[in-house]
Amino acid sequence: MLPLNATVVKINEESPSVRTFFFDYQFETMKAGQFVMVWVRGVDEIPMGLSSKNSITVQKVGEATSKLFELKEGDSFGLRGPFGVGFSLPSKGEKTLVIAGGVGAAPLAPYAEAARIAGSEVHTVLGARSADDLIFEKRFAEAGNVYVSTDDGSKGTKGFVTDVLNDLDLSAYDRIAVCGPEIMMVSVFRLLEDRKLLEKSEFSLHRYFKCGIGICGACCIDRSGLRVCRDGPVFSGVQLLDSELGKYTRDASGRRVKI
Amino acid sequence: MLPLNATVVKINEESPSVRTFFFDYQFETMKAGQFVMVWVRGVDEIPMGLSSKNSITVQKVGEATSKLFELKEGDSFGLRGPFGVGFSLPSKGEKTLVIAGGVGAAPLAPYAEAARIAGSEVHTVLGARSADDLIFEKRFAEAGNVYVSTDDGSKGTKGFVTDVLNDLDLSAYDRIAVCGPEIMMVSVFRLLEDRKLLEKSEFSLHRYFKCGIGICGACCIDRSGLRVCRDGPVFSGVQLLDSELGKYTRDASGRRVKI
Amino acid sequence: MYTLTGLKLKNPTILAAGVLGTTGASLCRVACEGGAGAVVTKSIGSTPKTGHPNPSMVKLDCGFLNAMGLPNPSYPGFLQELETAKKDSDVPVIASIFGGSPDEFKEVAEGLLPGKPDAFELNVSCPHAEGYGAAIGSNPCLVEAVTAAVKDVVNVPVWVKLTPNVSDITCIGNAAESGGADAVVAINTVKGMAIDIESGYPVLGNRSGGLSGKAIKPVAVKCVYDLYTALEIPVIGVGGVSSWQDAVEMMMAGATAVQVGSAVYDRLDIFSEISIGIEAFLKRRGYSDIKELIGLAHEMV
Amino acid sequence: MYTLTGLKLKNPTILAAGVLGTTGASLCRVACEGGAGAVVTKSIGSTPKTGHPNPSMVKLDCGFLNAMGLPNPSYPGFLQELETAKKDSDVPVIASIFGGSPDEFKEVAEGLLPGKPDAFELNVSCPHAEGYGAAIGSNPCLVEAVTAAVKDVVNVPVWVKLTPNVSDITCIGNAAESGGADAVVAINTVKGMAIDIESGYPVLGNRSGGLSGKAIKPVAVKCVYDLYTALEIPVIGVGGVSSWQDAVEMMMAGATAVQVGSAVYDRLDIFSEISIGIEAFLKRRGYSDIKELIGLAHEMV
Repeated sequence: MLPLNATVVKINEESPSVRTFFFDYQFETMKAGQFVMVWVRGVDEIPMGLSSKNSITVQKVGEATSKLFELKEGDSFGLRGPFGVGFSLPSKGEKTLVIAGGVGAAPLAPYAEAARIAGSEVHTVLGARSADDLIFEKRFAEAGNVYVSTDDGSKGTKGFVTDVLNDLDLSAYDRIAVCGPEIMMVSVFRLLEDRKLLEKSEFSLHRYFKCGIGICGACCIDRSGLRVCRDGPVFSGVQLLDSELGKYTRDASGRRVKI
Repeated sequence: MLPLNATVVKINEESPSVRTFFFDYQFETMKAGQFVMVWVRGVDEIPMGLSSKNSITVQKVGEATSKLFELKEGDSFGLRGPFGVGFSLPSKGEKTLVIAGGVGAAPLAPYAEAARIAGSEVHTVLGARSADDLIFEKRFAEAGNVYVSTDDGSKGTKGFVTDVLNDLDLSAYDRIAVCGPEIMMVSVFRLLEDRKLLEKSEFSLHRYFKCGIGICGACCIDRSGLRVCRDGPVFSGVQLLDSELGKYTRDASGRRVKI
Repeated sequence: MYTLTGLKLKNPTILAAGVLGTTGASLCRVACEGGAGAVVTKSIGSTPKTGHPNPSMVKLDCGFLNAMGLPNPSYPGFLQELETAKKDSDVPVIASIFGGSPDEFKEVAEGLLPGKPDAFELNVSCPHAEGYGAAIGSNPCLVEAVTAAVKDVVNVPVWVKLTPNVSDITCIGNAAESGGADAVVAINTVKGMAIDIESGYPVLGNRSGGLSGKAIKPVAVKCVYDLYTALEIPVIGVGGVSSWQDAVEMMMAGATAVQVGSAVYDRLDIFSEISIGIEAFLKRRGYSDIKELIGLAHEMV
Repeated sequence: MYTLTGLKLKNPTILAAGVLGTTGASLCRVACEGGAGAVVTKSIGSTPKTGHPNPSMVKLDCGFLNAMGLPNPSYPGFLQELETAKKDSDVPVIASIFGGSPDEFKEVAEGLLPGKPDAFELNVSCPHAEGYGAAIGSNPCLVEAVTAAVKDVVNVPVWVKLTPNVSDITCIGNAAESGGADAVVAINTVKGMAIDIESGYPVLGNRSGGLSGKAIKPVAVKCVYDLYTALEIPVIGVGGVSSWQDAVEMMMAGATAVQVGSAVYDRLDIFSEISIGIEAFLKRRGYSDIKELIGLAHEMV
């Protein structure tokens, strides 16, 4: 499928470095955790988790995202997707724990909403560097309880999401969905591994994508060889046992880079 | 579509020069008058009207048909189709006249049967050189009355189908379907034109086909430019007014050849 | 009205050579019922040819494979068809011609002049006719010589239709331009083959042939894009165009007009449909002139 | 067991270069879960390359268009991946390599030897990498020199992967054979391009790229057919193979084995599926050996 032409209809400033771009196309079949390839014409095409059926939520980190930040309402970009495997929805009556760090909240906000609609009790642990960097706190709050942590203590628990997790009865949850910086995810992973909760947990991974559709193999992870763009980006904790998670990633040339 | 592989399951000798080859594939959607491209591998591919959902009825006239005549049960050939526009079926209660000359009976036998099943009263004028050359007389008889003519008078009226037609009240028929040698069809055409019955009549034309699927234009007729393989091979009498019918045809190079 | 190498076209869609172009009546039908802005005839040579045995064309999953083998009644036999097309089609009629040498091309062109074709298209690109077509079209010297030979004897525009089955199509395009071509047409079919696995026989009577249709559109777009950069003369885009979107893409790559071939399989009025679609696109996107599309992709960096 | 240039394959399906071949783990997965009889790595060069900007691959109506730009970690960086593949895949692992000169090819081949690849595949056919790939692969002299240079320093089979973007692929195949190639692999992608008509931008980051998938199967079959006639060494068929029927067709055209690339998009176990399909076909049609299929179309006249 060639990229479709998406026009920006609204821009929300979520934090000093994060904006949500709403566009004029609805990905009706989107599952939370799936991504789109966002084509900033003339620059690059980058994967981005959908933060709703018609939005992406972007942190300014490089050339393509900087160009995205220059877009105004009425401007357009290319979009392909939705691609990949999203988070599994809970069944009615199940308890769901959402663990979101930084812009990792983007794919988890629609997940929390969908889980709630599916009849699940949803709790969210939302972490960020400081109060200003908390993303989608309101959306998570509308879906259920929210436990906030900030590195600087400007809101909620001072520290990391794991500090909040240590105080929760994690065994009470039927599903645990995690997305955030890899260093945070690997801490959560270890904690859940210790508590023998990996089978209930899912993690959304970020790797360098080239084709984005499961052919080129640039985003395969060790040791399973699973493709993040196609077999993921959401993997069960069990799939990530004995994996490269938290250890290394590969750059655009395929060289291993320590995390 | 690539040719499908058809295996001969039965061969019927219809006359000294005409055989029916039944094959192991049913063209379920076939309309009487539609044709298939019969690929005699290593030799040629020729158009042939379907004489039933799973048969073609072939007169030995050239290299490809001679090779076909060498086939035995269990042998196979290639088949593409069904292609083109067939005869229009009558509605219940309508009267249908079938006019068949020689091997032109092949596409008309399934038509007579289908017309009868549709609830039409079916009469057939069946002509041939001699009694031995009459094709499908039994099938036509099972569908309704049959009037036979033979050039040599060995059966039925001595003479041509037009001699039989002169004795019939043609205005009593709602539909008239014609197929046979072009010289016979043009006689019928003139007779029906005189009686102002062209609007009720349909003729199945034979022209040299190359592609068989309406692209190359080798089989286009004058002056309409209609493609015999795609817009035909069955045309209404009105479509053939002021046409090349009975005057000339084009050979494989596109040169006009008088009929 | 739309001008192409001096010809006036009511729209930028043209019937491609070898498609519905055997008879004058057929060409008229494509113009009148189909809505083509111009029509190109079947390729005509110096002597009657019956072409390759059938199957001569098959539909594949993606596109069509054909090896007609340049069947044609020769220029004397085709004159009356050309006259019919000129008389009744009300659009420019371009005579496609082929030959095995500059002299033979010249002979055929001169032979068809009494039929008053509006332009000639030189077929130096048919991929499956020994000694003709691509046998000439992959040799820049021959392409230049053939083009110059025809230009020398006619005073109507001469288009040269190129084969993609070369290492560098721009080098052939340059040769045509040097020979005096008024436009190039890109592309003819891509060499291809299909085998019937039940019997082991190649499906085409000629064993192999040329691929057309959707499968080759990206190949054609690339060739047009490269030729637009390399040449001064207009490029006419052909190869897999089956929608107005395809036509716009071809024009953005650099095509001044498009030819439509295999897509007549879907519907004869594909020409009207494309031309209406382009107009609507221009309006929606606020372009004031179709010319703004031509080569647009080259500016987007 | 199936023998190809001395390698033992459990079936005649091979993962094509540039597909799921960036990491050792991925290659193992294709072999073990996918059922491939052998795997070819991503093309490796002498220095790390990040490749072209994205989009680097898009799905079209018919097939795929890509311009990866030979991203690779260089041979030192790839050695550990090669070792993983060799250790865990349990099938022959063929190292695809590229370079800009015979010496660079030699350097890369020697650099990968410690990883003990079962064979080398020389990429002289990538259509969108300046100075590499087809820039070499359309020049018979360079192809011969590159092949000879690698043959000179390795004692495992050397395959040469050919580009279809030339006037006559057999001439390049002959050059590879003269250089000592143990097999040729045909074909790499066909030059192509797509334009986003909403913006006018070429869709690929590299503007143009190579076409793969269903669209090019007839082109590949024709190249394999011609190479089978022209060469003594085996031809490995690749290009649009996505079913057992395609594989059989390719073998009837003359392929000793087939490579599968883009079709992994549909399902990873396409290799098992093809191999099971071929076995069933052989049984149904009464062939006693798969070798009876190879080149069968040449005998049907």
